[in-house]
Amino acid sequence: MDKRDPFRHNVLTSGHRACSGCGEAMAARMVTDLIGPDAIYINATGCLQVFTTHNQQSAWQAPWIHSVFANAAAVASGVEAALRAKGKDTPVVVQAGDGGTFDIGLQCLSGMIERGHDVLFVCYDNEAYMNTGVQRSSSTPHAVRTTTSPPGRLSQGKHHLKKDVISIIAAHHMPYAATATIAYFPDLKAKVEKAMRIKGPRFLQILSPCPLGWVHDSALSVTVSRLAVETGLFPLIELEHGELTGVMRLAEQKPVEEYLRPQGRFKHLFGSKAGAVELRHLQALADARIRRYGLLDADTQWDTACAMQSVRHGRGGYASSMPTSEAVKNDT
Amino acid sequence: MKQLLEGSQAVAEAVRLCRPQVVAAYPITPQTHIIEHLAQQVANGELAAEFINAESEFGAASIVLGAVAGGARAFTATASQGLLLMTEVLYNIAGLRLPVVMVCANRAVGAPINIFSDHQDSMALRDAGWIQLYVESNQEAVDTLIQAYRIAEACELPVMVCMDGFFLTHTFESVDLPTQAAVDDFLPPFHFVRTLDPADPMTLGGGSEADNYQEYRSAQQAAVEDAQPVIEAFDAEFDDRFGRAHGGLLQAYRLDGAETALLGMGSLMGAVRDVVDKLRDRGQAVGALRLRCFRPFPAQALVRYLSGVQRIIVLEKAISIGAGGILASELRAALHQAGMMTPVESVIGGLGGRDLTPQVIESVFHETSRDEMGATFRFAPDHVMPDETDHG
Amino acid sequence: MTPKLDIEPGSSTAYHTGDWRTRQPVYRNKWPPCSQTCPASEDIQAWLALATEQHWQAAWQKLTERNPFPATMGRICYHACESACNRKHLDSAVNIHAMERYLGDRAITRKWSHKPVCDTPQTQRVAIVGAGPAGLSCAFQLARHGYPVTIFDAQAVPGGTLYSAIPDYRLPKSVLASEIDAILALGIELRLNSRVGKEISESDLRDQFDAVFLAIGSQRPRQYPGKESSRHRVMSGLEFLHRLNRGEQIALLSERKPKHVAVVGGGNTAIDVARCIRRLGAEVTVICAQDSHGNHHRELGTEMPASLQEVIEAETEGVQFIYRAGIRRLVRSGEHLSGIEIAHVDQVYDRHGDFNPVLFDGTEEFVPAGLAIFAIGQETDWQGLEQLSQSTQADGVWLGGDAVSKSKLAATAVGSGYQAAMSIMADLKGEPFVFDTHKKAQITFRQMSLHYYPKQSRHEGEVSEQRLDGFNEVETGLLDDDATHEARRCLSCGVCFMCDNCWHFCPDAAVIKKAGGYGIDDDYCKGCGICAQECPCGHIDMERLTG
Amino acid sequence: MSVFHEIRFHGRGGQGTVSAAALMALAAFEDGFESQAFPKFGSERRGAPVEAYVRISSTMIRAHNQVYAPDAVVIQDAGLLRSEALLRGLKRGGLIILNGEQNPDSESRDFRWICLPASQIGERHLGRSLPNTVLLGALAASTEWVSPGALEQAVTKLLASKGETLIKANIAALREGVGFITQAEEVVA
Repeated sequence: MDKRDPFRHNVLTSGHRACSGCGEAMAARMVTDLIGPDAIYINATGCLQVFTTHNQQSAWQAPWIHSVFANAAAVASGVEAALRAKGKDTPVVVQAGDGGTFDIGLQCLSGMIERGHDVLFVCYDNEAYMNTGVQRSSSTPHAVRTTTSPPGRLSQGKHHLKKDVISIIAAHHMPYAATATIAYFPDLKAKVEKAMRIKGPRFLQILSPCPLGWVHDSALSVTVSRLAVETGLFPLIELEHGELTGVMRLAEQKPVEEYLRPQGRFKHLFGSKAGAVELRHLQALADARIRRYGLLDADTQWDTACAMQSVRHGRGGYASSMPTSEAVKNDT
Repeated sequence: MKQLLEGSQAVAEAVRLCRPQVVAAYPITPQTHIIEHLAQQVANGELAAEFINAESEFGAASIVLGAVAGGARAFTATASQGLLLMTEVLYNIAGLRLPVVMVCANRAVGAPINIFSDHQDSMALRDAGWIQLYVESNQEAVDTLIQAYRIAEACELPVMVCMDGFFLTHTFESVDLPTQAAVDDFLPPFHFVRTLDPADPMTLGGGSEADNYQEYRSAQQAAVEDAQPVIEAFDAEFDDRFGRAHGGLLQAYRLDGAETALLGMGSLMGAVRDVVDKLRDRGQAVGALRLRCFRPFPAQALVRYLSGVQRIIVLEKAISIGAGGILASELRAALHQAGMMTPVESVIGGLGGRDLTPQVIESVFHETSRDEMGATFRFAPDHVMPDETDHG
Repeated sequence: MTPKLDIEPGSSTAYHTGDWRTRQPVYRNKWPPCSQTCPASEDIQAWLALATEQHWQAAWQKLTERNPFPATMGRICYHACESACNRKHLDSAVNIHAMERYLGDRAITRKWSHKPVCDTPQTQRVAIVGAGPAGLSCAFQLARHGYPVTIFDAQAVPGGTLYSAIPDYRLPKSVLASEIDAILALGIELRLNSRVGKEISESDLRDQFDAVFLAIGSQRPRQYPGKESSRHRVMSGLEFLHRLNRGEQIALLSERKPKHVAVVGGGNTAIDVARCIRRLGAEVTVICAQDSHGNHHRELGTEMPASLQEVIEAETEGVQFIYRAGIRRLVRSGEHLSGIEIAHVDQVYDRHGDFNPVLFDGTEEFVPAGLAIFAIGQETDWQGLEQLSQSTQADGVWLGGDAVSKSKLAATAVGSGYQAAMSIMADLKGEPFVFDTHKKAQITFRQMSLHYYPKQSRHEGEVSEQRLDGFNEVETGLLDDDATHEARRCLSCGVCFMCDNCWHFCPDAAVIKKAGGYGIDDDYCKGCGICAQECPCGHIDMERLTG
Repeated sequence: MSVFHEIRFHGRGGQGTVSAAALMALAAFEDGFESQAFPKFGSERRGAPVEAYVRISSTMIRAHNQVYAPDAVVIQDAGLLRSEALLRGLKRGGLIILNGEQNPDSESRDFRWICLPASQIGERHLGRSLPNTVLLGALAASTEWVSPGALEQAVTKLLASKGETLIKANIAALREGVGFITQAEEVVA
């Protein structure tokens, strides 16, 4: 329990130096609060590490370690092995960005999964190297502007496709791999809780918008990540031992343009012939993902509309006072 | 009890006696036999440790980093390219002040690729913040490994035990393995204050900026410097308990009254002793000084040992490309700082597994210094068949 | 100093990222559109919120703070609240009137009684003229606050227009009677058959009471302005309804029963009349000068005033409508009325905004009718109140209800009675009166995030199959389960319902949850605006920081 | 009395050359000497030429250099004579134990040649043409640097994990190697 807020742990507490509206900070707060302080957190180098630890100040309220960029999964393997050797079952959780997962960290991650370490690896996917100033990563989607995939006379942004890392991970025949976003907290919660009930290597890829790198209003981080799902560009899926076991159905498919418009990283695509081709390409990519995962017709109770629903914890009503207990009793 | 064991096995037995809880490694010649033995010990139930087959040396180093931070005594071993692949993590382990112990089965670094022994790999890591102990024999490897855990855990510093690949790792020779009880008496159970534990949460490896990074480094430098008396004390205590000492920081051989000192590290020093004996028998005033502890660099002790000699020959199996001998350079700096102008001849040899035979060592002694030619070092001559030289 | 290798957990809180902020979130309740449009200013959201948790009696109490006629209003009010409901942009409006009726019916069935607000009896006496919705509403508020109240009414039955002008199929008399009884049970003295100027004089009122509230309604129908001398087979809508409500329905059309009846007017009274006539077995045509719903010229504001729901019900029951039609003359053959000549209306209102239709020549048509009923508005009859009606609040006289309102809605009358009571009490206490303060802020669906609400179909009462067989209620009330679910459809526009979105989504843990709400930790809030963006109900505003 | 012997073993990968050196060193150790055994440094490839070295000494062995002037050379595969300088550095009067029918180099009078069909003998005992223990038996018997008993102990120790049958077979092969020398000596005598 946090001393400022009795209703939560605040494993990642205030005073961290993430940009205003940071999707990764939000995602990490959600995930770590769901897991709680009785776990050991290993962090790869990246924004999350940089903005949470600064000159003798730490925003973490759980045991936390950062080593280097590429090795978070291996450090976690070591921590988990140490706990196993000591007969403890403290959960071990890795947090890494897409660079530390898709690119430089992939080898250690693969090793960790192959060896079956009882570790939850969480990738906060913001689709570029944001920490160093928005350079493209293998997670950067097609046609996105970054500082190393700039549009120009001969280019419409990134030439290559976003790496399908969840399939790579799931191909390890591992117990649980899933995608999630900050926009659907109930879904994210269900996935984190499910992951924490399973033993062995587990993987969560959480789309976490970066207002700086995606060039959108800082208030839109949740909105934009919701649109990524609703357009079909970022399917929310669960894979167990390599098999697709869960899909979040789309209540309705939205055109990709709704997702692309609010983001400056796609701005160059609007208003030119070459850009229009890429817009059609992106739409086709969304359509293909929808077909691949059956996002419109999946046989599931879970769809984007029901996963959004707010739960009433209190009472609305202007100036309404709590009912007196007498009033409640009288109603017989 | 004395046994005839392959060096790798001897070290693996010593590791077992230290009761590590996590062993992680990635195979690379000539380290392979060490981890194969450890894997077998775990498989046989002789060693109660988690044996983690890492996906790379980078991973292996990271795993032991995590293991120690997670509160377990850990071990890894590597060599050459593997050590360099670990580099980033090794600096990190040192910066985090984690008491990791590793063996470097010293091997050359490519290109061209070469699996044979020299010291270029571990010397490249000399600035990483690790204590580096270079051993001469398999017995010393065994004893030093046990001491290494004691040193690492007392100083909160990582220790690299450097043993020459093949020359030691693949050589069967007699080794006296201590008993488990004796090692348990010498080495207390693992306890590390900065263990990741929800009961006492702490943040390790956080970011720093210009306003305190230098202070971290300064503290680290002081800690490594301060390890010198600790290394000496534990070697002395080891001697008390086990009847064997290895010189602490450095080991002199027939240096009394010597005019010339041959300085070097590792397994080549056995042959150097043989050469010293031979030359002494012929009336040459020569002695040897073996540097066991390269990091921390025992400048004062070196100056003290070498204050009486007129000529110093540094034989080393590594080169700092573009500069020359590394050990020689550091020694010159130490002497200069002490106001001594003793000439230091820097001889680089034994690279890529080339055997520094007694004949070569002797010829180095007989060669004249080339200082007047302006060179700061020279390469040792190639080995010549004994038939063609002195046969007596 | 040697820096530490292990950093203190949570030590980042020493750094106050709140300094980065240029905008700040503010939790601010908005007055929702339902309440905004409710003529009685009911806090609809509040009582629906209580109903979501099945605190039925508390919900009823909350409702009756403003309107002591939930069972009545739930039936007859044209629920402007529902037209304004933001939920219609998601699926369909919350069935507020059915909820209101449900609570009212529940109160009647369980015989709930109104609780006084103040136990200390007041000594200043208040007289109220007119036992209609305005007078009873005012009396209710005053009595709750401990004032002795006496109501004078010329009629033999209380209820005013509610009693006399609402057909039974919309409001059973027993329902109205129960609610009036519950109001009177607060200790109100009711003097029936007491017309001011006859049974009691104006001066007596002034002498015996500290304050007088005139809520005499608009009982006198506006007459057809035509020049015809004969009134045969022509009557006003109010007269028709009064006679019907007095039990004259059989006699009304029995003598040479006309097959066709024309009802002139576009208001709710016209619809009531038309629907009653259907129940009496005749064909009926409503002639309306305005446009039909959804087909009007917005800029001119020419939509017919009658409630859409009522029009739909009427159409369902077979009522015919002719829009944009004005009356040229009544067509008679002798005394006998054969029909009405109508013509196209070009302009409904004149430039002063008064009803003054311009008819185009050459567009005349004939509508057959054996009876013409004019429901074209009503006026107040100030007879016997000549002096008081000229008085002001400074003289201790208040005016309210239909007599002074343009809309002539029962709910407006209720609201007017409430305002009068509040004003009277303030005046008697010598305090300044402040008109409803919480109507300032408003919220539209654009300020909300409707995707956070699940789509749910609206719950309705059941509609009788044999609706034209008599004057029984057309619609039944909601079932208990449906009522709960319908209450939960309320979006709680602009008012926090503690969904936790702001709390979950804050990247900086700057939203602090407390018992009963949230707060912003100014030390850490960076002002990103996500909380406001993702607040389902638009409760959070972002404000630019100045200075 | 000061003792110092250096031996070089030649063979091919898979013939047990390094094991032979280790067995020899272990036997010497069992006999109370200091000893060393190590391969010529290189990666192990089946079929490729392999070298291993042994030092036996009455005092501590400090040097870790390779052996350049052996007192004896053991050749596990006569075919290697064609391509390798197997006798390089062999001391004058040094011993050559050759797995083969006869001395292929009648010119080399400086050395003492012992040739025996070790592969066939090994095959008989081990079911596989492994000459190493046979040759070790011959080396021990012809030099007396180590005792046959110590060699048997070494075999028992080093092959402990491989099972009783293999140990017995190897000891039998070793004994036949010893017997090959002693019988020959008896004949000579």
